[in-house]
Amino acid sequence: MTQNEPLVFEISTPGARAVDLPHSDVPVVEIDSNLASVAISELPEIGQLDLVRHYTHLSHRNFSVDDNFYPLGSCTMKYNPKVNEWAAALPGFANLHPLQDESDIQGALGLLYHLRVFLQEIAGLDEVSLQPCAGAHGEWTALKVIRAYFKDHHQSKRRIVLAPDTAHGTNPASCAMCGAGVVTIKSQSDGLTDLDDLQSHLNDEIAAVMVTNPNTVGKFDSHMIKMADMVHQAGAFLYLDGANMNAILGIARPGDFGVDVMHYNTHKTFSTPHGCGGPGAGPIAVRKELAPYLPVPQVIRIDGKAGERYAWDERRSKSIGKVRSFNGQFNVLVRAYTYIRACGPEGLRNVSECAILAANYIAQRIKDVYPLPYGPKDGQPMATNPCAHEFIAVPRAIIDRGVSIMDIAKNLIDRGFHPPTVHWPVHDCLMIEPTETESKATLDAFADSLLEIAALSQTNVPLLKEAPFKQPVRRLDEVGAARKPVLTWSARSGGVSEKVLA
Amino acid sequence: MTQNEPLVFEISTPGARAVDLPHSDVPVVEIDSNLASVAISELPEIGQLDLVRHYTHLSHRNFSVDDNFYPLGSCTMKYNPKVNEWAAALPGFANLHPLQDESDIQGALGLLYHLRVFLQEIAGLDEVSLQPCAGAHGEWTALKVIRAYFKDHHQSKRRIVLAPDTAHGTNPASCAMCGAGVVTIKSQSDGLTDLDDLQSHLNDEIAAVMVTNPNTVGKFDSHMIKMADMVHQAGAFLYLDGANMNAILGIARPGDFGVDVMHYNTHKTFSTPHGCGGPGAGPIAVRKELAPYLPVPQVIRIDGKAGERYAWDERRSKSIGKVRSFNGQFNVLVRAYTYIRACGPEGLRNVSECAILAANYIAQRIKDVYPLPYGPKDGQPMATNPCAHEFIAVPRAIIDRGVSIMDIAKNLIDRGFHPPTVHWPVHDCLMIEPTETESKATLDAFADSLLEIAALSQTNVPLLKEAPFKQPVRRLDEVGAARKPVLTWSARSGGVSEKVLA
Amino acid sequence: MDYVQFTSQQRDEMLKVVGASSMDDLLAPIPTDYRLTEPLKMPPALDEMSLRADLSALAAKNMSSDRKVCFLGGGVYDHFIPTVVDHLAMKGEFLTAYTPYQAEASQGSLQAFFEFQTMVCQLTGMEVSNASLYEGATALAEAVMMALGMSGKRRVLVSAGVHPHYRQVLKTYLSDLPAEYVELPLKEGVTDMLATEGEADADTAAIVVQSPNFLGLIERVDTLAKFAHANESLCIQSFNPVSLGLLKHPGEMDVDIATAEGQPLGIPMQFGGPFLGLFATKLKHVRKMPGRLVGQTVDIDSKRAFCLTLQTREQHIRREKATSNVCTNQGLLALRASVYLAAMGPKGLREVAQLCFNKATYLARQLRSTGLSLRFEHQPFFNELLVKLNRPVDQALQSASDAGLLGGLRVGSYYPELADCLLIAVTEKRTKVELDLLVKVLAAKS
Amino acid sequence: MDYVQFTSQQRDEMLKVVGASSMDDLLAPIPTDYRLTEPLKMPPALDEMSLRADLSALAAKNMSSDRKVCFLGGGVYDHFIPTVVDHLAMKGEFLTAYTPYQAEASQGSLQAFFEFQTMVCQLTGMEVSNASLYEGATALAEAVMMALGMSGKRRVLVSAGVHPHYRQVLKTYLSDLPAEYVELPLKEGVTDMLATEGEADADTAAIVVQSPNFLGLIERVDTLAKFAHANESLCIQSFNPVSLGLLKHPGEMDVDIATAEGQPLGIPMQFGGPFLGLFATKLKHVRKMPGRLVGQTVDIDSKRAFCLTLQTREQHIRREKATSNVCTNQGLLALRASVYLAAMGPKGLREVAQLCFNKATYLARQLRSTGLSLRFEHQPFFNELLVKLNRPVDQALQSASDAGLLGGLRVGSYYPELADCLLIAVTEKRTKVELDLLVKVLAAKS
Ligand SMILES: Cc1ncc(COP(=O)(O)O)c(C=O)c1O
Ligand SMILES: Cc1ncc(COP(=O)(O)O)c(C=O)c1O
Repeated sequence: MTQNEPLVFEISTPGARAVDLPHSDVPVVEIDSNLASVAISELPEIGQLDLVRHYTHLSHRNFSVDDNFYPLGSCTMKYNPKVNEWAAALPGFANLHPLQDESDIQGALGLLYHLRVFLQEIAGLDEVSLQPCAGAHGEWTALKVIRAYFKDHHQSKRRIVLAPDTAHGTNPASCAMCGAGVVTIKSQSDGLTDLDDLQSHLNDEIAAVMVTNPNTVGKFDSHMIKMADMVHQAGAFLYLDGANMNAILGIARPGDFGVDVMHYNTHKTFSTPHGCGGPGAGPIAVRKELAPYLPVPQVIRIDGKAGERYAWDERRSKSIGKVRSFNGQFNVLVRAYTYIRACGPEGLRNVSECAILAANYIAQRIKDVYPLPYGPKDGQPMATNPCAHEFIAVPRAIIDRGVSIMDIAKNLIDRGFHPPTVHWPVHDCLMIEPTETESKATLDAFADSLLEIAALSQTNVPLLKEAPFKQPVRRLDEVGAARKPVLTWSARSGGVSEKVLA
Repeated sequence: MTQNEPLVFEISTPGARAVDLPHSDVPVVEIDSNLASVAISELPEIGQLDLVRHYTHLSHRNFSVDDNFYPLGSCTMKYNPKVNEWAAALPGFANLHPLQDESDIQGALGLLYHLRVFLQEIAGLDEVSLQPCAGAHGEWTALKVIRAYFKDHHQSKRRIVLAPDTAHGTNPASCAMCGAGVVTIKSQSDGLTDLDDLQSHLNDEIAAVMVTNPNTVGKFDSHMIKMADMVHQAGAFLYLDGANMNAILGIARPGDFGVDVMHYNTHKTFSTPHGCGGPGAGPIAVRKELAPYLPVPQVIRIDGKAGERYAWDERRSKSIGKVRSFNGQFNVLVRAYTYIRACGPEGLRNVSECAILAANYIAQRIKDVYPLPYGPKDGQPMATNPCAHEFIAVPRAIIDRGVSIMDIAKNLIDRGFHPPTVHWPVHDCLMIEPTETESKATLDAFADSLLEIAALSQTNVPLLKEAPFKQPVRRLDEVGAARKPVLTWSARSGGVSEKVLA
Repeated sequence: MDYVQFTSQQRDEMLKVVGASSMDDLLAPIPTDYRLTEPLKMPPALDEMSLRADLSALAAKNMSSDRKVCFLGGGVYDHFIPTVVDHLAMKGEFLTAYTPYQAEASQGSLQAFFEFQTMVCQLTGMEVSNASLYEGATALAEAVMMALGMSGKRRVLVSAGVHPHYRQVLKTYLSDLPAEYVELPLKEGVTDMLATEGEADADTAAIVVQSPNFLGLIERVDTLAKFAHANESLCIQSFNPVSLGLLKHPGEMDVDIATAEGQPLGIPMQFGGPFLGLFATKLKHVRKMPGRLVGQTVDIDSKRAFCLTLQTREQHIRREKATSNVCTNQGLLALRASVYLAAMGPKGLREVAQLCFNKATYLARQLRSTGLSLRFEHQPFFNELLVKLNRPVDQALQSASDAGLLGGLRVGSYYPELADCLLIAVTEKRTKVELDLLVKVLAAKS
Repeated sequence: MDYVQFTSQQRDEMLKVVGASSMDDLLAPIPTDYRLTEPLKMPPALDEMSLRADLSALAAKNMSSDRKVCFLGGGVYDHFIPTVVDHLAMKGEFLTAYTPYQAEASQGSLQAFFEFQTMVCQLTGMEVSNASLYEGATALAEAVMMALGMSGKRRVLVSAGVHPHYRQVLKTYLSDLPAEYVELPLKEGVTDMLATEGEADADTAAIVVQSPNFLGLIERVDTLAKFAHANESLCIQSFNPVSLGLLKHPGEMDVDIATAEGQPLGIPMQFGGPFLGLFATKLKHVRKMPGRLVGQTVDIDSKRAFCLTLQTREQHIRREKATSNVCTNQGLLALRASVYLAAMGPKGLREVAQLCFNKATYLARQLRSTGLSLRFEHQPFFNELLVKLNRPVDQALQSASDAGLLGGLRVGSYYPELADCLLIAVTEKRTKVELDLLVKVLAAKS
């Protein structure tokens, strides 16, 4: 673990090969020299065993859910069932070309159609598009849909989106990508939306209000219903960032509490693996007014005399068009389908209930030492003011002793835990999302570690500030990394790229 | 790495489940209470995520070829190609019942038949049986075959097997399992068989002479040809322990140099993975005189008018019978077939040549400090008295400084290498078998580590005796383990079994 | 199976600890009126055995490329994926990690992405690559957004040879922005140079080309780059990464932003996704680049180490001023492409490209020998052929299907003037026997 | 691809270092006369793509249980294997390690085997288990060898209900030893108790029984154990591990050595191997036990640790005096069975066994309702039924095959008197629909 793993380029040996290819069974032809590359590729050359070892070593230097608890707030790092991977690897899914004739892809279309219907039901909304690639892409797509609606309804001047100060960074960024302006609305000290502030911003230039609920501080916003009324009154749409859907599956449906449009993150809520950063999928669900504008293609069911069949609907005259090539993140959606079928309706509700229970349980165990700005009054149990599936702690006293949030994070790594999300949505916070798939023993061990770190902050601050000790590297110079970025390796300078941007 | 992983029983939680099963789609019936168990099973109860983590953690605490260099002498720890695993997992192989009708298993039979023919060709012998489960089982099977031959030829008193003092432990043990006596013959100081000693033991009670060639000290025994003559003259068979076949593939054939019968270890020579101890497979090859006695079933090809087909031959009147249930270690044999097809005849020869080269290269790099009892004269290069695919070093000077062979082994572990075989076939030796699949850089790094350890033995013996430092545990009390064996975990005594054998 | 590990007894214990008498106490913040009292309307939970039966049945209804021989291309290709790629890229330790926010805990993926960025640069001859975008079309759209943002100009000239999906996506991206989408016509199957020269002006942010283009033909990208640079516009190329085993790479042609669909690099066709957006540019543009970047640095003990860097470009820091909204990317696919590229090496990739080219050339020759012809006989191609048929395309495709072939792609819906043509993709996996069979089927009169 | 990583330049360098002018110098110890000058006669090397095509073609020629519904048993059963078992047991870190000789480097597998030994004891009610033998038949043979060795007696009484393969293997093992193999006849499908009592004597080393026996019937093992103990002989039972989810386990019946084929515990049928020999006995016999054993101990820092132990029983130390010749065992399969048992837990295993029993019972009932009957109607069974057909077995099996079923096992070659019977195995995977189809096929007159 503590040895450095060389870069793949540093173990490259000219002439080494990991894979062999067949001889040509047709005549070899030379490509026109005007078209051919003159450059000699610098790609690494490496034998198969060394290749296996290199990536095996990297895999052992990588924290994962399979390895241990990963309570990264807002990311829903739940268990990724192995049967999902089995399903995605089925040749009938993995080896399917995206442009095959409909008669050849009935299984794939059927799966997508069923998933679409499940997601409609979970949202309590009328139509789902499975096209978007991730949450942010879903946001952007949904905003495009809203924009198209207003253009179609001769309200082109509705170009502004309101979003709370605690909104995830993708919300304003997605607005900007659509050319929409973003105006921030305030949150109250209890974490809920400030309705007066909201009201003061509502006018006939507002296209949508974007909220997260449960919000990013881990509270279910009970103003939601009122808010929806206000937004609708003002002629705008209420958008739900569905990143936190893991808190309400089968308990409440966004469509029922006034949401008009939302996105899902399958890689959060529906257990599709996060793959060191992706892929995910970001299906969006909309009310029927918005449905005509959804992107193409849409998967549909056609009930004919010979039974049902599934098809692509490409010809939606009001559609915003395509948002990506082909058919969406299909093999991510296969995993989401597999998961939803495994859980069933009762299972989905149990997922959310247990996610909430797990968060409240950890919160309860640590809150005296890691105070919760949005939690119950001092000395009161969590049930008096429960969090949703995640919560925020701001350990001011520990910080005042000179231990930073980052110090706490690094100490957790050495104790075998991935740190929570830090410094977001408020500075100096830990945002803890345990998910429902952890065992009670793991939750207890994590809480114990946090308490131990807190105790050490009273006796041995220097030790806490030195950690981590057991990782391959510790405390990186991230400022230097950004100031003089080294973004590629180059042979010509002994391993450090010449391509340094001063 | 350095944290302890609890036992699976210690993370068991009553009521937890990793897997669910379908409801019965037929009526549930209760089994007769006289037949039913009254005991409540103590098997662990654990959720799926915790199960994944437990075995992931164990996998990270386990040295493997995928992780790094594993020069365990006599074990041929070569790379296990991933395509072999792909082949073995094909549903057409993995989901085949062993007792299906021949018409349903032509692919499997065809594969076995081709493998049989390949192994016959590599051995230069007339018929191969793929039945034995491992090398030792192959030895036992082959000795049974020899025994059956002599019974059939009215020479039942041939019950003694001669084997050199450097023979692997399975050789005498296999003899004993057949009721055969074993007499040890001496090796010369140059590692070759002492022909005079052999001659003095040859008589009409000798059934076979069992040799390993290249032998276990890593030398090709050039007496082999003479020895074969002597053995045949005495009316006995020459048996080759094929553990070291990785040294002569496509270079020389046992049948050509007088061997009558031999076993292979597919897990050594043909890259089938060692799986933390097994499975392997131990096909045997024999000269045609011995073929009638081979175990059943035998795979055969039948050329008919409608083309060839493959079949089981179960009715061999002189056969020793069955040596295991069903059809041999089929899915190990699939991997061996895959490997041989990947290599082809030139590849197989290159395998052995490079295995020899790698061994001589390491030997050359370390021999001044780790002297080779069977190597070239002082100061002479390896080529003047080369080793085969492995070699033995006895670092007397280092040992005299108080550093044991085991100390060297433990220091290698911390440097990322699996130790060589130790103390076998002679005391205080390292038996180093690099195999052909390592890169030169790895061989150099290993040699460098050995030299570094040797250097440290002159400056810091205590440090060497403390190692390993980077492993989850270090320097176990193995004597205590054998004196008071704790072989199972028991809940009733807080983790330590009551079932201690005093 | 909902994968919850709490037993009901533990659930009760935990409720007690948090001071709740039942789960409802914890749901209190959700107004009761809006709480569901009935289960969601969807089929009941499946145990794992039944689940696998359900999925197997769905998969079996698809005529995947293991059941029919695939001559479909159009941006997604049936390349060979070495076993070792699957084995390594699917390791649970990679699969179940997320974005490496905490560098100490994630050196493995950070190093893999740093290597990925480097390999993309080695492949393309560009100076800097990000750590992945969603897929080919959105990567191209992001490149155009970057060009618009950097230049302050409005016009985007897009070759009609760019993948129709990509053009459609680009239009969606541009639709509400102060930008003008101008399509450059094709002449003899490739971008009309005269028309391009005419359209390019001082307000042109970028010229966008794909090579090999959607019709399989190799574009004169270097000339287009010159046109672009003459107007201080950027030249953006969408490329096929496998083609770079043979063809001039974007760097050699002075392309400013090179983007691609990375699917050919060891990623299964999987019905169109998840795929991999490649994005590389010149170093001077790095601070305008979308997507995550991994940089090399040192740790407190001066050891080499890797971390996410230049994050001030990104949405979680810059919010509406970010260079893009992308957050979750395609990390695992980037890792997979890295393993593929490292497994192939320069020689392997060259061999793959050469095999594709040999086989495409052979197919063209055999088709000609039966009297059929390529639609644009005098244009160079790489691995895709646009063939003019002498019978209705649907009929020919039906015959191909009957012979066990996915015979190729209709292009009529994208290019009505080419409704009588079939776009046929050939990879290193196609054998002479398969090629000959296709020729036989296509040459048949009915 | 021979997986050699040396380049030809490195090969030359290395030859130089060892003082060789060519490879031949290193082959010098092999007399030139015996060195091959021609390549071996076998087909040329295959690149990976061609290799996969070759293997795929071979696999496709097999009618595996994913293509036909499997009612075959006879010691190998088509049980459900949870996905997680495959995933974990195939991790490269387990697959490519060997016997854990160096404890510090192999705590992972050592702990896994210690857990395996414990789970086998929990399953069987025995006191000690080894870390695996080859498979069911050889495990049974080793048990008999142990009984002979321990007792110094000669006679081995073997029930004719023991799997015919196992009996054949046992005969092979005993053939050259001072031992007498005596077969105990069956009565109404189970071991004849009277005959057994008559055969058992002071020179009897062991009574060997299988339960459920080869005909699927449950034996009265406890009575046989009493007969054995009355003569100071050992009682050896070969069991089906899945049946212990429901049935009395060997420990409860005072069995002395319990052995089994571990295949039902998450191991694919894979045409008969590799499988897993289970071997458990009483603690007092541990030093006579064959096979590797892992023990718990402490390290120098008093941490709990695991190592191979009681190695003085083994061939590498004791040579011809060893308790067995086994060296390479079935480690990976032991690991796999452990993962399976841990995944199932006591309740899961019970459910599997109960489902098998429900379905077998249902099948029996349905068969009876069509007029067919079990050959031994009054004997208890677990998951296998011996059915008397009213038409030739081959004909019935052909009809089953035509209906997509592997209908069952012929037993006539093992038990000529049962040539009109079919042995049908039922696992939790068989659905009511499949059972009904089989009934329909078997009940049909032709
Ligand atoms: C609250 C919230 N919104 C939006 C997103 C963006 O989703 P994605 O990363 O799938 O693009 C995230 C992701 O972290 C999030 O936590
Ligand atoms: C020289 C030699 N002979 C025989 C054997 C026994 O082979 P197996 O372990 O396959 O039973 C070995 C295995 O280590 C060996 O090295």
